[in-house]
Amino acid sequence: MPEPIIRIDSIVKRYGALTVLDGLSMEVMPGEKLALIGPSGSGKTTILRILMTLETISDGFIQVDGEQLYHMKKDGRLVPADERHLHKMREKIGMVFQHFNLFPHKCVLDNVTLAPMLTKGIARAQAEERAMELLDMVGMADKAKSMPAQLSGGQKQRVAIARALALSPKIMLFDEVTSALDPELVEEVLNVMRKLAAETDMTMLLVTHEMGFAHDFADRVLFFDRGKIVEEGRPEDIFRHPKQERTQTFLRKILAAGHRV
Amino acid sequence: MPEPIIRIDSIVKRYGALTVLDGLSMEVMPGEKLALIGPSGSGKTTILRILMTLETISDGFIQVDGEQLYHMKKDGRLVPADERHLHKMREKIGMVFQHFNLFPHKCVLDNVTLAPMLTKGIARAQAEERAMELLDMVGMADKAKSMPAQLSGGQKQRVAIARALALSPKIMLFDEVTSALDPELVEEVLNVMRKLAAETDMTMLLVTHEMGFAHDFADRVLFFDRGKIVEEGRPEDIFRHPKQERTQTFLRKILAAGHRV
Amino acid sequence: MIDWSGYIGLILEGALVTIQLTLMGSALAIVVAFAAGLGRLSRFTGVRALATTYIEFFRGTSIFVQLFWAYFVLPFAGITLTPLQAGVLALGLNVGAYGAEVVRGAVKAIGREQREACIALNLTRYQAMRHIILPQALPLMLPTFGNNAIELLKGTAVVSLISLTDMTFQAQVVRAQTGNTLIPFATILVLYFVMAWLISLGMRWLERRVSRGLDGVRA
Amino acid sequence: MTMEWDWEFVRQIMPTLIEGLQITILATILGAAVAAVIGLLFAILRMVAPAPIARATSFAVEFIRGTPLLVQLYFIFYVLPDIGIRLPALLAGVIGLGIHYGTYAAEVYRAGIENVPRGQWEAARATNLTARQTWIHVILPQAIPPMIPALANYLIAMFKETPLLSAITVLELMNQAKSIANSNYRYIEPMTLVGVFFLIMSLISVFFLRWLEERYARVDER
Amino acid sequence: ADESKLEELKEQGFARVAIANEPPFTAVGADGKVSGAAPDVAREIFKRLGVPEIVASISEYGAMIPGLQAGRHDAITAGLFMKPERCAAVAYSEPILCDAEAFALKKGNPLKLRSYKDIADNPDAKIGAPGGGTEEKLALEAGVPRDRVIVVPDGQSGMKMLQDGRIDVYSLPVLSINDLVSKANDPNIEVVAPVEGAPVYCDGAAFRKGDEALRDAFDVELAKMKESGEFAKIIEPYGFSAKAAMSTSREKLCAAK
Ligand SMILES: Nc1ncnc2c1ncn2[C@@H]1O[C@H](COP(=O)(O)OP(=O)(O)OP(=O)(O)O)[C@@H](O)[C@H]1O
Ligand SMILES: Nc1ncnc2c1ncn2[C@@H]1O[C@H](COP(=O)(O)OP(=O)(O)OP(=O)(O)O)[C@@H](O)[C@H]1O
Ligand SMILES: [Mg+2]
Ligand SMILES: [Mg+2]
Repeated sequence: MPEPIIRIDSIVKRYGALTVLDGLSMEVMPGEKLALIGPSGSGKTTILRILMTLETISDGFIQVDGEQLYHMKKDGRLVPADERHLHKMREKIGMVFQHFNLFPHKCVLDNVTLAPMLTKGIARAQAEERAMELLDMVGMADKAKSMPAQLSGGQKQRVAIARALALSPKIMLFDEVTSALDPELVEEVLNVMRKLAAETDMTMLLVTHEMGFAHDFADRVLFFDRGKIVEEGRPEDIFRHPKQERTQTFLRKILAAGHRV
Repeated sequence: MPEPIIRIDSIVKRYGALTVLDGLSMEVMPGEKLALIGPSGSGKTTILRILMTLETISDGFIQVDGEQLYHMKKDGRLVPADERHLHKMREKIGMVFQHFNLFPHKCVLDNVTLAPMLTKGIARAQAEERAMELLDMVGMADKAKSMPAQLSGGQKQRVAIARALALSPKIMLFDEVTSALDPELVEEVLNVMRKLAAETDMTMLLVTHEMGFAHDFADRVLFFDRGKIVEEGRPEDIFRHPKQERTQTFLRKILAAGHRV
Repeated sequence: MIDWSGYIGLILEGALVTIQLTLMGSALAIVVAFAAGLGRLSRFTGVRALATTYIEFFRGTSIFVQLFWAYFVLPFAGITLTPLQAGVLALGLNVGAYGAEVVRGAVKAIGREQREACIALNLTRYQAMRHIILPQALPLMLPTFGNNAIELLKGTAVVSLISLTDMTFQAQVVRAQTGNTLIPFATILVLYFVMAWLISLGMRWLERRVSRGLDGVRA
Repeated sequence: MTMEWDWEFVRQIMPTLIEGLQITILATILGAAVAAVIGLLFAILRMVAPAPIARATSFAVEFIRGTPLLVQLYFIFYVLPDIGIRLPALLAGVIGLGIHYGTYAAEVYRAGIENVPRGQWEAARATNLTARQTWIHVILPQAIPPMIPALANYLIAMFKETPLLSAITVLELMNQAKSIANSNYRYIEPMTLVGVFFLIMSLISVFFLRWLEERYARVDER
Repeated sequence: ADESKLEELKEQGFARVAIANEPPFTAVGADGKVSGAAPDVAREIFKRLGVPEIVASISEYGAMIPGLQAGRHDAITAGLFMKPERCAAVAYSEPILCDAEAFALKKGNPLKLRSYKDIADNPDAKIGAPGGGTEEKLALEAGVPRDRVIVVPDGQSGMKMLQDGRIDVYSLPVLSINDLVSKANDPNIEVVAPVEGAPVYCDGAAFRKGDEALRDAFDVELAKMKESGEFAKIIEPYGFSAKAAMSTSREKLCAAK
């Protein structure tokens, strides 16, 4: 049996007096597609941000691809990771944000090629070739020379996905990638992600409020509430027969608001 | 047969070279509940803002409750309305915004009482009594002394509804009142609006992307595209059997994105 | 009869000194503004403390005091500067301290989201600053830099108090020699205004250049 | 003559310097009051006056901001009497400071008002408030608090520019110090003390400012 | 004493002198050329000492001595009158330009002011004088309270303030006042000179303490010029009296109380 690619071991995350994650543990297998759902403030974003090393953890351990994320071995002892170690670990992980966070002063193509050229020292010609493949995949090849300000939200998000893919991470994190989009634009982004899920064996963690999409996309759904995993299982089970009351209430509210599964 | 309460007669709205509304006409009967749907940029918000006199019109006439909105009679001739006339006309109309636009420096109660006290000269005690009734109706009575910043989006929007109702307008305009909210908070606002629609005979115009809600709420649905009404009818007809191709495409996209009707 | 053309010529010589001071002072100010502004955002406490001390000190004391120190007190520490050097030093360090806050503010204004995107793309701190943050922060700084340059221009009038023969000082000389107050002062008012106006024009031009692309138009 | 620090001398000149400091503070406070009023006037003229007046005001503001206060002070004090306006030195200084900084204050007012979100104007209109009611109950209460730190900043800047008043014979801190220096041929003590005074005052005001900034940072966080 | 100072100046080819912005002690032509009695004398003597040029920088009176001490000037040639405290601070040459004190005031001398004492005695009288200058000191010593002694930044400002009625009397050396009044060309201003009871003062070139060797060399040439009459030829066109300078000495002036 293969090793998990992510192993989260009783991590704690506090902001001042507020404990957001309280001893959370979970494992993700290579190639697995995971959907994280749950009410606002339950810690879904936080867990992705911790994996992306955008936050620090207050306690616990995280192992990614066989190595400690926030710690490193030094003289045989585990010590807090330094910037170099984090830099090395980040190669394995990519993230797409709710607000795209494209670089507004660079054209679409430069947005995609910048990181490979800088972090991997790939030559421009090669980086551009690969970038065009990715832009083609997300249906944005014809906009390679546009500036982000000229794109619609859905187009921006597709570029952001291509940009994250350009570094060929083993793990991709998606945080509500459609919730800042006009309803009509949602579909084009979800299509790209469906394609991606089908075509690659990348490990993916997805935070979403689109229950229908979570259902189609995920191998496994985790339901979060107040910094804990309250329930987890296959999408069929979670959405059709939630066991926990909190899951049931949450799903009822969301569905009443007009979303279908 | 009763007179329409709103009669819009071939109005034109231009922003510089861009014509947003091009000779639009429509009528609304007293007590009617109208849903305005359509793609982004089609002019839905613009029509509400024109009714609220937040924009001016480039051409055409609007009659509200038997009087001209943007014109007035003077020496027997129609002339552009002055501020006093507009002030009088605005008494008939209330509006709730996408981003609530609560007054951040006033507590919930003061937000609701400010306008009645200032514009109608109602005494504080009376204004507060009525405000508490309204806050109670929207389920916010216990937060009367809170500041807007302490409220969730859904709570803010409920206060904004109470604020608009406090002036007892004959017509209420709602512009995407749930689209800035977290999905779970949408329901609480929609519930308030359902109750409102059922209990009062106010005329209501609602712009929304929540097709399910539009379906339940409206007596009549207008589908906008590029500043024109492309199709209108009873919700059952529009949602189940749209006649126009543009309506069909739009609904297909929206529904594919995970919204149910 | 007073030889006005000659005396106006004297004032114009002073204007040259004023321009020199403004240009050299601005150059120094820019360098220290970036050094101290980025220093305040450094990871290292020592660097932050140093930058903060510099900024608070030079914003805290008056430009007059700084000038007097540069001119009259530094020599006792064995550093004798020409009046021009003392003027450039005091003005540059003074305006640089204000500029440092502008740099810091602009860099911080390029929000958390852009920084996070850089981390997610595994850029180093230096790469993020160089390729992402500064190119976006620069257009934000320029308008305030323009104002600072005008402040510096106006500050040069103060150096007349340490006998640097700038425009204001020459106006004083002309006034003493001719007994006329209105003409020399009116002349320099106009000259200062023209210079300030040129600075604004230049800055606006620069702003247009560096922000091209951000509004959707490709540079 | 030695150039060592002489505490006895410091003790001796302290009362004179403190006298000067009082004048400096007085000039600053009066100047600030003038600036606050004139700034509002400039701001209103630029925003609501008929075009020619608004444009003339803009030009005047630009001109005043683009030229040194020192030269303006010379003008007010030495040239204005030619047209029959003879102001006492301190008053001339206060007016000079006030007008000069009024042009800065005008910008702050304008920015403060423009920073109130458009939605607030619209909400006021949707609740049928009149223009006057909108300004008094909705816009100004939101516009003013965020201005306070910026205005206070200019107050401090103004404080540091009061030495210019020595050019028009106001015996403020710097002038007293120069006078002492001139009659005793010692620059180090008086000038250093002036620096220390300024530093202390502005350190105090920096803390005060931080407090203001926190207090008024954003109304909706209260 | 540093014997090599003169050698240094010779080598660099010029001496840096501080001058005031006060005709006729100094004058600046429309071409920017510095002349006036004090710099003319200094230029000539330095030339004889083998230093071909002087570089003059205009300075406030108050800033001159600190500037000299801070090594910014090699000498002050500005009409900085000798007084005991100053003699203690710098090394003066023998006297060069002598002058008495004068008042400029409104036509007809309405307040009847003839001495500093008169000003002290009249509670309405305000005097203007340069900050840190002799006149300020004399007024304060005569008992004029501080708030009636207005520190005036420069001669032109002083005249203007007198014309505008901001001060009742403006005090400077006689020749300076005469120069100002003639430039102002104002029939409503008159001059009282010399001021009763005020001493006659003479300036000298002032050197840094420690540069006495240079000062002594300067004195030698100055004495020669006084002897030959060239001295009188330079200063008398400006209105100064050579006789006055030759009839007194540094020793006397520095000792005077
Ligand atoms: N920087 C921060 N400082 C303080 N508290 C924070 C910070 N970031 C997040 N939190 C808090 O941590 C909790 C979890 O937030 P998180 O963003 O992970 O929730 P979420 O599940 O992603 O919610 P949503 O669906 O609204 O995005 C919330 O209570 C939030 O207020
Ligand atoms: N102030 C303005 N200046 C210029 N163009 C404007 C302005 N306001 C709106 N528009 C344009 O008018 C058109 C209609 O806008 P409107 O906001 O009414 O659309 P909408 O149907 O409400 O769309 P959405 O669903 O995105 O809210 C759009 O093309 C928009 O860009
Ligand atoms: Mg989140
Ligand atoms: Mg809209």
